[in-house]
Amino acid sequence: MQVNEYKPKIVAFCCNWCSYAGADLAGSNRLSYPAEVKVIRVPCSCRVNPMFILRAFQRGADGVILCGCHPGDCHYTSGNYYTRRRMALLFSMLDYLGIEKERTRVEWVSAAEGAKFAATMNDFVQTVTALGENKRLEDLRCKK
Amino acid sequence: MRKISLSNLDGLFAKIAEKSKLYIPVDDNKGFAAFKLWAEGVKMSNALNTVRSAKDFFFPQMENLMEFKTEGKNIEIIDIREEKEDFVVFGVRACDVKSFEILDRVFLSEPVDSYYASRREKGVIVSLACGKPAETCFCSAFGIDPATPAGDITAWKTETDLYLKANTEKGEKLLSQVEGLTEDCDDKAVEEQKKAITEIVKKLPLQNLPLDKFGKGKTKEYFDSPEWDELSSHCLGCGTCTFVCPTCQCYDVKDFNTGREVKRFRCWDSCMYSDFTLMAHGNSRVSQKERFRQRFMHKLVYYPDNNDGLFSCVGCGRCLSKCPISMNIVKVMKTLGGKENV
Amino acid sequence: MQKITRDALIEKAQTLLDSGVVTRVLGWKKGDFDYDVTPALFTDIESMKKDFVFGDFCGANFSKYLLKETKKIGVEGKVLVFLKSCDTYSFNQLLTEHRFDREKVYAVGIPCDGMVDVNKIKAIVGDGIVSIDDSAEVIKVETLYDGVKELNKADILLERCANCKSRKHVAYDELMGEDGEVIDSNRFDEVEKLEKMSADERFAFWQNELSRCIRCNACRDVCPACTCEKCVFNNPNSGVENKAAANSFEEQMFHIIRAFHVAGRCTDCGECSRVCPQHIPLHLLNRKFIKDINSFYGDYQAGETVGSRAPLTNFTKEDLEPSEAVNREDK
Amino acid sequence: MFNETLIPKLGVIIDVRQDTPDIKTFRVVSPEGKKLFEHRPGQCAMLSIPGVGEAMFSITSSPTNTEYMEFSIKKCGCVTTWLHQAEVGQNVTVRGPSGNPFPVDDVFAGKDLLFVAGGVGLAPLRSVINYCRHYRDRYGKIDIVYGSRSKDDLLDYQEIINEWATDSGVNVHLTIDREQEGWDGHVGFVPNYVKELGFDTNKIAVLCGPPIMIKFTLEGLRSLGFEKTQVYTTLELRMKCGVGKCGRCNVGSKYVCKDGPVFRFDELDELPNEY
Repeated sequence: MQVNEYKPKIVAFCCNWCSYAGADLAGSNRLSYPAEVKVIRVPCSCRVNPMFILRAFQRGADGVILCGCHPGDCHYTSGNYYTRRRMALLFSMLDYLGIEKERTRVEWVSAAEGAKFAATMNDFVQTVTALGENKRLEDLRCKK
Repeated sequence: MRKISLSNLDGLFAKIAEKSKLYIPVDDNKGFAAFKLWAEGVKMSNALNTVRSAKDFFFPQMENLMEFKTEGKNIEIIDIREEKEDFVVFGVRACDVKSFEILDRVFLSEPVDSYYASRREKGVIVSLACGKPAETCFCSAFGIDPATPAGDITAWKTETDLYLKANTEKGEKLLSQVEGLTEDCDDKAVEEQKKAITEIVKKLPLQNLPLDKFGKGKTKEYFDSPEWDELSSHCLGCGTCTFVCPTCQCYDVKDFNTGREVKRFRCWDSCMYSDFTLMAHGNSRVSQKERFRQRFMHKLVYYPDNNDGLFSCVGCGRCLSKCPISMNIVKVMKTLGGKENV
Repeated sequence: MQKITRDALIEKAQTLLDSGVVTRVLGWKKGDFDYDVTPALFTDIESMKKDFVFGDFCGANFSKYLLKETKKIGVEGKVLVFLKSCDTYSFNQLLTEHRFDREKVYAVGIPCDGMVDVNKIKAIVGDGIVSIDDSAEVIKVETLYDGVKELNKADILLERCANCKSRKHVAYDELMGEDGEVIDSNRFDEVEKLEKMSADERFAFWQNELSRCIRCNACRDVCPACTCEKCVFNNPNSGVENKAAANSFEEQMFHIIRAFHVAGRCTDCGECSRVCPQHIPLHLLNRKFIKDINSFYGDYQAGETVGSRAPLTNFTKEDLEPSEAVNREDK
Repeated sequence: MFNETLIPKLGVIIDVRQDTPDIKTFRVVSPEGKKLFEHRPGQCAMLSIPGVGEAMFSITSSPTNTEYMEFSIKKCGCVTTWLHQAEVGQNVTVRGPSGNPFPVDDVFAGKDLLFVAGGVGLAPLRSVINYCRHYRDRYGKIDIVYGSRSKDDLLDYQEIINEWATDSGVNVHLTIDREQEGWDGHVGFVPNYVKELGFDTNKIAVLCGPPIMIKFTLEGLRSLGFEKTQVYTTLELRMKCGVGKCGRCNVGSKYVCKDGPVFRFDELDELPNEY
């Protein structure tokens, strides 16, 4: 086994009403997911502005995942529908600029889906680990 | 005077690049020139001038000044200045060479700006005479001769050869470094080219600007001119003119927090921007008119006031071709100075 | 299509000024060179007769100027604006966003067969342009060094005109000449070409283009969709640099956010690419969004009608997932 | 390497005094506990907190103070808001001194002096006033007119009544804008008060305060017979470099940071009205 295994930095924006509770449930059910995932709680997935995602990459994230309520279940009725459109366009644009599309993801996780949260995070960390360090959207000033 | 065949230009560049970094104007994929680091295979552009000016070499668009580490109430100040490397800039036009003199008067006056000074000290300027000036050129209005640019070395390019003449000690040193490649020659071809350029310059449309109407002590005359309203009325407030201008030297000092330390950097700023003079309690230049006026008054009156009548414009024509709405210093001069003089 | 002449526009302006319908005219003013025109406001017909020009270099989109013009305090009456077909889309989009008072504007639609890019002329004939005669289809350019050269207008059109999307005017009080049609243009061809490249090639392409950016903000300031009173890039508290071309990250960030902010509202008027001093093909970013919007959510043309709901402020329950969006075969 | 003016010195806040509800006075020394640098009355310095920003402030302590420097700062923008929550022991960076001082040793010498200040405008004058008090025998009579919105907004109130007002030959005239309980002094705006007091014109006047106060006070002094050559003020504009290079604090061809901040009114007349 390699000693200095590469550990990616992952930022997970989680909506307060579903996904954050889902993460909580994953914790209380003792489902493990990698410690590299840093969860940021937002009132709604719709609160996440494209700048937040770019900013996370600037500050050294290797992958950014956005979790919200399932479409139709938004606490604010329709927030996540807007998220869905915005992120579809943003991710497509990032891909267009040649930035690896696997580094960004949107996943719908309800408060009851602790297992899905853990599985999603495990899968996402694995994907990003395979990609290696974020080089295309990095700000060298923020690197060591 | 020394000369070298154009076919051996790469050899000359390679020789210079042995000792120091060499920058030459290079065409991009769209045919616009920019100064790039020379390396084997990089070809010099034939364009008259680069889109950006050469001021970048001494006053880069962005540079880190110092760093701070903060911990609790403590601050540590880290001086990150380093000894700069020698470098050579090849193919600087007469207008841009003159712009260095204008920048020098700002940055090298007391207190000396060490960031600028250390680059200025290390740079060798090889200027190139303008064989084919463009219609937007008006350097000769400011007393600049495009046929004999200043610089450490002056170069002339003919159909077949490149002629080199050193003007300073730095230039002599560089010429002696490439002595084996060049041969001694007379200045017949150069004199011919100079004559030809002088003839062309006479035909350029913007040579007789009413410069005598501007300069020292004219603040009161123009500051409240009603013409500013119309001149500035469609200004977008972008920074294009400022950023392509070889003599614009205003800068901003800002902090960037990297998460580990704070980097204090400076970057070009534009007096055309609405936040240029913005303070917590308000802005002393409230509308685009005041900002627009500041830019041109600075070039034509304020700078000459503080610098023995020297104008802060070199007539490179970049703002003429780059302004999104085609508003520029020539139009300002003509409008304020009276069209009958042109 | 008949060519609109300068005289016809002056005559129209005179009629409208004399009858009191308008009190001022937004037009183009002659500069030092034949290709050099500045937007200007004329308040009387004499100054128009003296300085007004109209020709192949009048590419500027005047719809954004209406914001400032209609907000002037103490100025009575309407402003006359000449709108080319593409400008009318921006005009409608601004009305949709309630950016100016329609009652204070008198819009005259003018037919247009494409505007010319002086950079393309310079690339062919070189420097030292003495005069340009653009009165006919074949444009005659005289230079100091090369005598007179004849250029085909089709070869030197502005990018947005070469890929003109519509000759139809979607807003006007009055139309001069005949209206044109919406054109089935090839404007997405270049976007498709890029999409077909590998991610590495695309990345290299954009690095090369964006690295030239000098952060002058001209693309933002000229854009008729960028009308925020205070831009996010001008907000010191946002932590975004508005002028420091610090590194490739800042450049990418600026251009992604700029294009994203106008996504669904951009009418593809092409002003951003026209004014870029570094000739960055910014329209390729905007068109990517337009193309994606069309293929994900159905065809949508911003500014086609007043009051339409923009795709990003709208949704359906069946929208595709972001993961599907990036993995589509037909993208 | 050259000495670089853009690189600041390190300072430590050793005392914070709440003067008014929105003005605090900070006492700054070097980490060794010494005074950071010498200055002349009326000069300024750039204070900064890395990551927050850098801004120009008047040095309010007198040059005759050999131990420390003081800055009276009103909570107004980014940097000042941050400073207001700073505690004793906080490090700051200091750069300066910038600008030209008041001509205390030549023009002012031997003359009667009149200081007129409004609100936080006392801050730049305090160094001059204390300098003149220190060398009391070099100057004639000193009159100080100082006004603020209310009694609580009077800067350095304790120092004014305990020290300035008790000096011989120093007359302090305080005023507040509106009637207030516990205030038996003058009520009214500064410009009117200056006119009411009616000074003789054989003196030098120094003004500092909000632009509107300066405008009307100057008019008042003019009506009393003062010449513009007798009246000084100090300006402030947006500054970044503090050495006349970054190009933003100019009024016409003068830079406030380098050629100012002290101007005489006849000099200001020569400059365009853009400050």
